[in-house]
Amino acid sequence: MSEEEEKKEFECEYEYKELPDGWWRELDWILPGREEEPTIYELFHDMMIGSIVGNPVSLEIASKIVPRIILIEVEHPKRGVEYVRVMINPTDIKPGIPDTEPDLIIHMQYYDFVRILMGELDMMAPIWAGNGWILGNLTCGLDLRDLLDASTGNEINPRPKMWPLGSP
Amino acid sequence: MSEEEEKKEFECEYEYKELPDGWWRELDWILPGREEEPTIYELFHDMMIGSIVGNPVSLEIASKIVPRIILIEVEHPKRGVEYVRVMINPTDIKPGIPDTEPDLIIHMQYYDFVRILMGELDMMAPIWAGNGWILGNLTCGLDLRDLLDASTGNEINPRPKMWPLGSP
Amino acid sequence: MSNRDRRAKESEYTYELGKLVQKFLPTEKERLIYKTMQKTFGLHPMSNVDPLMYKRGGFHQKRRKEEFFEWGRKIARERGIPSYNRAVGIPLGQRALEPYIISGTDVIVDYDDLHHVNNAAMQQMLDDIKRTVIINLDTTHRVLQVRAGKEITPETINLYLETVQHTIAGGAVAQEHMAEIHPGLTADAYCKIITGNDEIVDMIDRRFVINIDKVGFHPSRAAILKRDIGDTIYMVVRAPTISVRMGDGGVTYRWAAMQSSMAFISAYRLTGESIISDIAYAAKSAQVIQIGERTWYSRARSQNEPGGIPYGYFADIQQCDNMLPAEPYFKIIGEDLEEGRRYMRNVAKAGTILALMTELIWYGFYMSGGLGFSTGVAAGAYCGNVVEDLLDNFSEIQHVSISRVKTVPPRWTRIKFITDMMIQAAMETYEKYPSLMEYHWGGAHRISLVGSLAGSAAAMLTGSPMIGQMSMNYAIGMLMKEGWVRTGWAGQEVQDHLGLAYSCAFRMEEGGLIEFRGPNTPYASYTAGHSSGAIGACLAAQLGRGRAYVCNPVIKVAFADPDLKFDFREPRLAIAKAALRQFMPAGERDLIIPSH
Amino acid sequence: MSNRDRRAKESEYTYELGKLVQKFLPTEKERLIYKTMQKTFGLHPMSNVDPLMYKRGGFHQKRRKEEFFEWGRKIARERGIPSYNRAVGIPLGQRALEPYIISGTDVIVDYDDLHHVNNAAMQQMLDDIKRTVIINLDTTHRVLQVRAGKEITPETINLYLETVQHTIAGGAVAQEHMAEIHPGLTADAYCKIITGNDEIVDMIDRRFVINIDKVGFHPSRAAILKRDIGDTIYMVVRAPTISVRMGDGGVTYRWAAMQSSMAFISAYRLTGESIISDIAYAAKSAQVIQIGERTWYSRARSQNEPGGIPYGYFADIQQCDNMLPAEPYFKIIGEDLEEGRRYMRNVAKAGTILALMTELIWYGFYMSGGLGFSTGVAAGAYCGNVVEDLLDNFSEIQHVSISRVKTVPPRWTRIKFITDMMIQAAMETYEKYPSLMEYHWGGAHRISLVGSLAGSAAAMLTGSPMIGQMSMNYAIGMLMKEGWVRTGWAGQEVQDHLGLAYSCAFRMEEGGLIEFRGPNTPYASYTAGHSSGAIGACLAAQLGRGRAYVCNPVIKVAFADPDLKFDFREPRLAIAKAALRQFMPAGERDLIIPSH
Repeated sequence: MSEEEEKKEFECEYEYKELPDGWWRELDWILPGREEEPTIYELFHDMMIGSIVGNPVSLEIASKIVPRIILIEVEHPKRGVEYVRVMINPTDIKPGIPDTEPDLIIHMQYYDFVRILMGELDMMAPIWAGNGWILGNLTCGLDLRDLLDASTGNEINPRPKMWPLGSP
Repeated sequence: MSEEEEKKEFECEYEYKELPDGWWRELDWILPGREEEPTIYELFHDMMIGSIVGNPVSLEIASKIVPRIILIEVEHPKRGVEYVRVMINPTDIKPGIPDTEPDLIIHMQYYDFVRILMGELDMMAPIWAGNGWILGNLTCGLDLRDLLDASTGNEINPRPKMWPLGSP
Repeated sequence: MSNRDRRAKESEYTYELGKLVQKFLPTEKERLIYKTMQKTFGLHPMSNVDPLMYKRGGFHQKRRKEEFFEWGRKIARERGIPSYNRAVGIPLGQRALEPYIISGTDVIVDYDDLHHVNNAAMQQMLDDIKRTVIINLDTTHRVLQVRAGKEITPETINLYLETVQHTIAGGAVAQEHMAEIHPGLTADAYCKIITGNDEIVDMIDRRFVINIDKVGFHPSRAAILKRDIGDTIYMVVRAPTISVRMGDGGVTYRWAAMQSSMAFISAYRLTGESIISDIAYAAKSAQVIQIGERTWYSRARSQNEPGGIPYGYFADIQQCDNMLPAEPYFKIIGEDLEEGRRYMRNVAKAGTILALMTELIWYGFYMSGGLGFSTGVAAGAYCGNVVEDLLDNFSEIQHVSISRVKTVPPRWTRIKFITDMMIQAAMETYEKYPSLMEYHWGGAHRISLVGSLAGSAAAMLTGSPMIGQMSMNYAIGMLMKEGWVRTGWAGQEVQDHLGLAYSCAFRMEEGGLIEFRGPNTPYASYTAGHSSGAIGACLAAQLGRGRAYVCNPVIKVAFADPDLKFDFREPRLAIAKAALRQFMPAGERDLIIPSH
Repeated sequence: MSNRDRRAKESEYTYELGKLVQKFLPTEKERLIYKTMQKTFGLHPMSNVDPLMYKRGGFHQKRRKEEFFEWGRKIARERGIPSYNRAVGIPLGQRALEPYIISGTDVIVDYDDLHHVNNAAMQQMLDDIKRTVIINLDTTHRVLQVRAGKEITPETINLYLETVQHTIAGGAVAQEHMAEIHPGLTADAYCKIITGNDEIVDMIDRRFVINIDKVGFHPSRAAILKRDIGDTIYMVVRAPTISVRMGDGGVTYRWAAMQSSMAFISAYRLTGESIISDIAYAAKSAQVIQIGERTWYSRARSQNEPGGIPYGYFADIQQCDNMLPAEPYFKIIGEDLEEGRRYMRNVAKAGTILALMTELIWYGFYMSGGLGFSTGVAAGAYCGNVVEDLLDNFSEIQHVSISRVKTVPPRWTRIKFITDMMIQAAMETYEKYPSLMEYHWGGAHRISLVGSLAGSAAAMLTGSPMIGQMSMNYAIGMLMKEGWVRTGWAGQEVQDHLGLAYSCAFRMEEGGLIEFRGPNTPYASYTAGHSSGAIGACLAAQLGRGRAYVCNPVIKVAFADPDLKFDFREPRLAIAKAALRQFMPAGERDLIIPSH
């Protein structure tokens, strides 16, 4: 491999992009009647009810997961930072930051996260690209990712042996 | 041995002393008629004739010795420096410095040298004591010393094997 | 759900891994660690209790200890001074004196067999490195042409090479007055040519060449090595093992200089002191590659001793990756987990050499006098399949994480989360397996192991040794200062390690490339276990970039030489063989001493 | 007699020693040199021609060369790479490959048997030095009393000493997790106590003591040694030979520190890291006597390697003078030539160790890679009875010169003439014996030999090593720059030696005592052959003063230990034995390698 080819190998392929107005109306799991672009809380809330809960694979995964608090922070280009806190099992979704230390914090651009929920972008892509970060107990991240993969109909990655599904 | 004893071990025992006026009249090998204290040339000349030549041991030694020029420099407390140049075989004694490089130079106090010729002082004593020096082919020195020892009736030191008598 | 409810559930955050893990036993049972720990201790590897404690038979449970006991008595009888004596000190063997499984093999050995003084292969590994020096012949050839008006032809080069085999073994060529060495004592001494030019290779007597195409490199690697070495002719000198055993590594380049100069004088019929001076200078100093530099004064050691070997050279000395295609790991692990694992396993295998050379030999033996503690730290790298298990899992984590992304940029901010993930996985493994905790009984074991693996994994993904180093520093800082061991042995040992806050500061490297640093770098943490991690990062970064060597293609080729006594491609096999007392080293003196 | 006559006779000044000496054949025939050279060359030792030249049978004239030839072929066959090969280089053996008579013995050996790689005793001599370190126990005992509240009794000291025999051999005492060493590999490792206090000696198990009264010192020396060591308790540590063969001398003090600290922890049941730290510090660093310091950067070597050993320590390591009464040599030589000769002969015997350690091992092997040249330079010191012959004669010269005087003050101006005398005698000997010139075929041989002897002789007369050093510098400068070799190998080798004009300048010593200088002193001449002269001066000065040690009484006693593998009292016998392949060294690995 030439040196130029090698260099190219490491160039970034992720690209940030915003979505056209009304994008949420195209998604079947968004609760009907959302006039405005949903907040991150609304978005996650709708996905949980409209997509995850109705999916038997997701449900099975969720049932095995131990209680963990995940805080998702997103930056919206106009509305600024929004928070949603999530507990998968037992299910609990609330806006704002939790009053106890979360197990995992995921920080991203609003539209990146939307595209992840839409199954258009892998959850890792913006992270690898440096346009976001993850902090804390990564197992929760794997749990969440499996859940999202199941709900968007993507194939679920086999879990590394050292982290059996739902393990701490 | 205590440290003090050790220290003493290395203290100097040689002592310089001048001789009383007329000392030369007591010596049987000084040519008769010397009114004044002999110069070093006169002294050596007289010893050669009056002592060495008449002594069979000296003669035997002298006959084995290869030609070498020895320059003797003495410092007289009143007369200053005097020189005598000596060749033992063939015998040749002259005042002053030679016109060619001597094999050996012996530098001493006049009275020390006299005392050596008298057999009262070992030729090495003033040298060890730092009141004189020797420079050059030391074999000639051994030869000369043997000669003087023989003439004063002292025992001749056996010659180290590596220097057979008369060898260069 | 009220806040009160939620809080109640959050209390479950405090969990007990030991209990929890019982739920996942079927999964755990498939792990290498499970199997190895079970074999090692003969017990359920997650048990917190050893029911055989105090009933294991004391030191008699191990053949080696019994042998030592007998010998101790015999020696005391013969010399009249007591020697090894089990009557002093604490009694051994109330706990299990666990056997050691050499990773990736079925060989089970006693722990004592892995002590460097008891293991001839480890000694030969060290000696083979110490006795190697590489001389560039181009300069000398130019001096011969310009200064002495000699023609350089394939014939003269071959004559020279034949002559230098004689001189390097201690034979005289130019003067009758030289004492010669019994060639049986130096049968491992020789010189060989390395060049990237196929024509030159064809012209030189094949016995004197390390042919890059024929010493086991993957063709894609061989091509890179040949391209980068080019037309230059290097000569690898192997001084006899006995010379470095009598003296030290600093003898080697002097030995090489003297004996190769004499061969030049003889082969080219040189006379005239000024020409010989020039030849000697060219052969001795101009473009000579020593394996190790002198270490700084407080640890003063000569050239070619392990403390002065740059990390990049260590990474090139090991040859475990030679058959891997020169493809970036990132690409491979995304596409093919099994192939990715093969890369990881070869890094693990290489770790055997890296850990032995730095942790056991340099820190343990040279710097600390060899108590027998660092035997364990180093063994962590090549025994019990622990590294294999963790790296297999890291491969999986990586495969999962990047299978749907196209890039892993070498930025700390992007790699940190996956490092976190790997550290956490490793820490949890220790927590789940009390037997593994017993197996890696020192904090330094665990910290260095996890740190090294995190560093290698990060470097492999990004192709950047600096990212690897940061990842390792972060992992160690995290484990030590925030995790397990703020104090205690491991905590004290690493008191000079970077604090977590500084783990990614560029300042610590002083702008130096990690490849050119070494155990000799004064400002770096020199705790046992940290050097092999840094080397692992360099090596992993090479695989990450899909290159054929880390730092120096000539070093890489020099140690691919199949005539070396120690096999740098299969270090574990050599170590295992030596543990079974079946490894024959060089440098023995039987020919000049009474039969015994 | 006219001037003309005299001039004619002066032309006889130009003489030919070769011819002249025929006159004195009966005397010459009594010299040791005559006999040895005759035996060595099988010819009249003063012959200028070798009628057997080209008819001596080439390399076949020596059994060793034939053996090497066979082995070279065997190795080439077995490994497929040529090895030792008499087909390259100049043909050997057209001249005499002369046998070497070990001075003071009847043993005749081949030159090659004196190559350090072929001679196991030389290796053991080096290893025995490298593996020794001395720890003062007083500090540690105080720490134990004050910091740990422990009582120190004869019982605890004996328990400690029993324990440390176990740890020093590689046994574990405080932790189960330590790998242990096969005691058969370390059977030469032990620790022993040195003290000047008879009561302490009586209380300690005699197996653990080097009893100054019982290891062969003349009672007058033993008394001085005991007085000067006093009540202090030192522990001599002998790390196993295999440890310095695997690593280097720098391993020794770390080995000693680690293993002795573990023994303290065990014997005194210590816990608590801060106390253990203090103990470790006391055992490792406080009042530890290393045999050698680190060498400076351009020659970087660790502690306990030969380059860093002070001259005074070398002089104390040799034990050839132990049975001489502690009487000033000046007194003895004046009174009794034979007894004076005995002193000189013991200095000559000591020279074996000094020349081997500095010229062969340090300059030849460590610094130059061991071509086989310095074998000859060192052999000059202990072969062919040359030193003996010259020193016998020097004794005579001294006896003659001072038999009627009472004092030899240590002043250069007073000692110069006798130095002149000795230089001249030695130069003339070479001139008279073409065979000796052939035997000491290099300028460096002759210069270093004459320089050393002149230095020793002067120091012995005066008791001043500085005078000895001046005398040596003067002799070397005289021989080289004014006498034989302004150019040529020896001339070039000594290009950095002091010019004659500076030979007595105090500046060159920088005010440093010669005893504390060493081959490591940057500003000193470091040419082959000059170090052993400086050491000889230190040793001779000790005899000149009638003392019992040169620099350090503890070093002196430590190497009088009869359990050492190499006999520092009879070095020539050990070397000769090894040349005959009858010397069994320590550090062999047979127990852990296949039978071979």
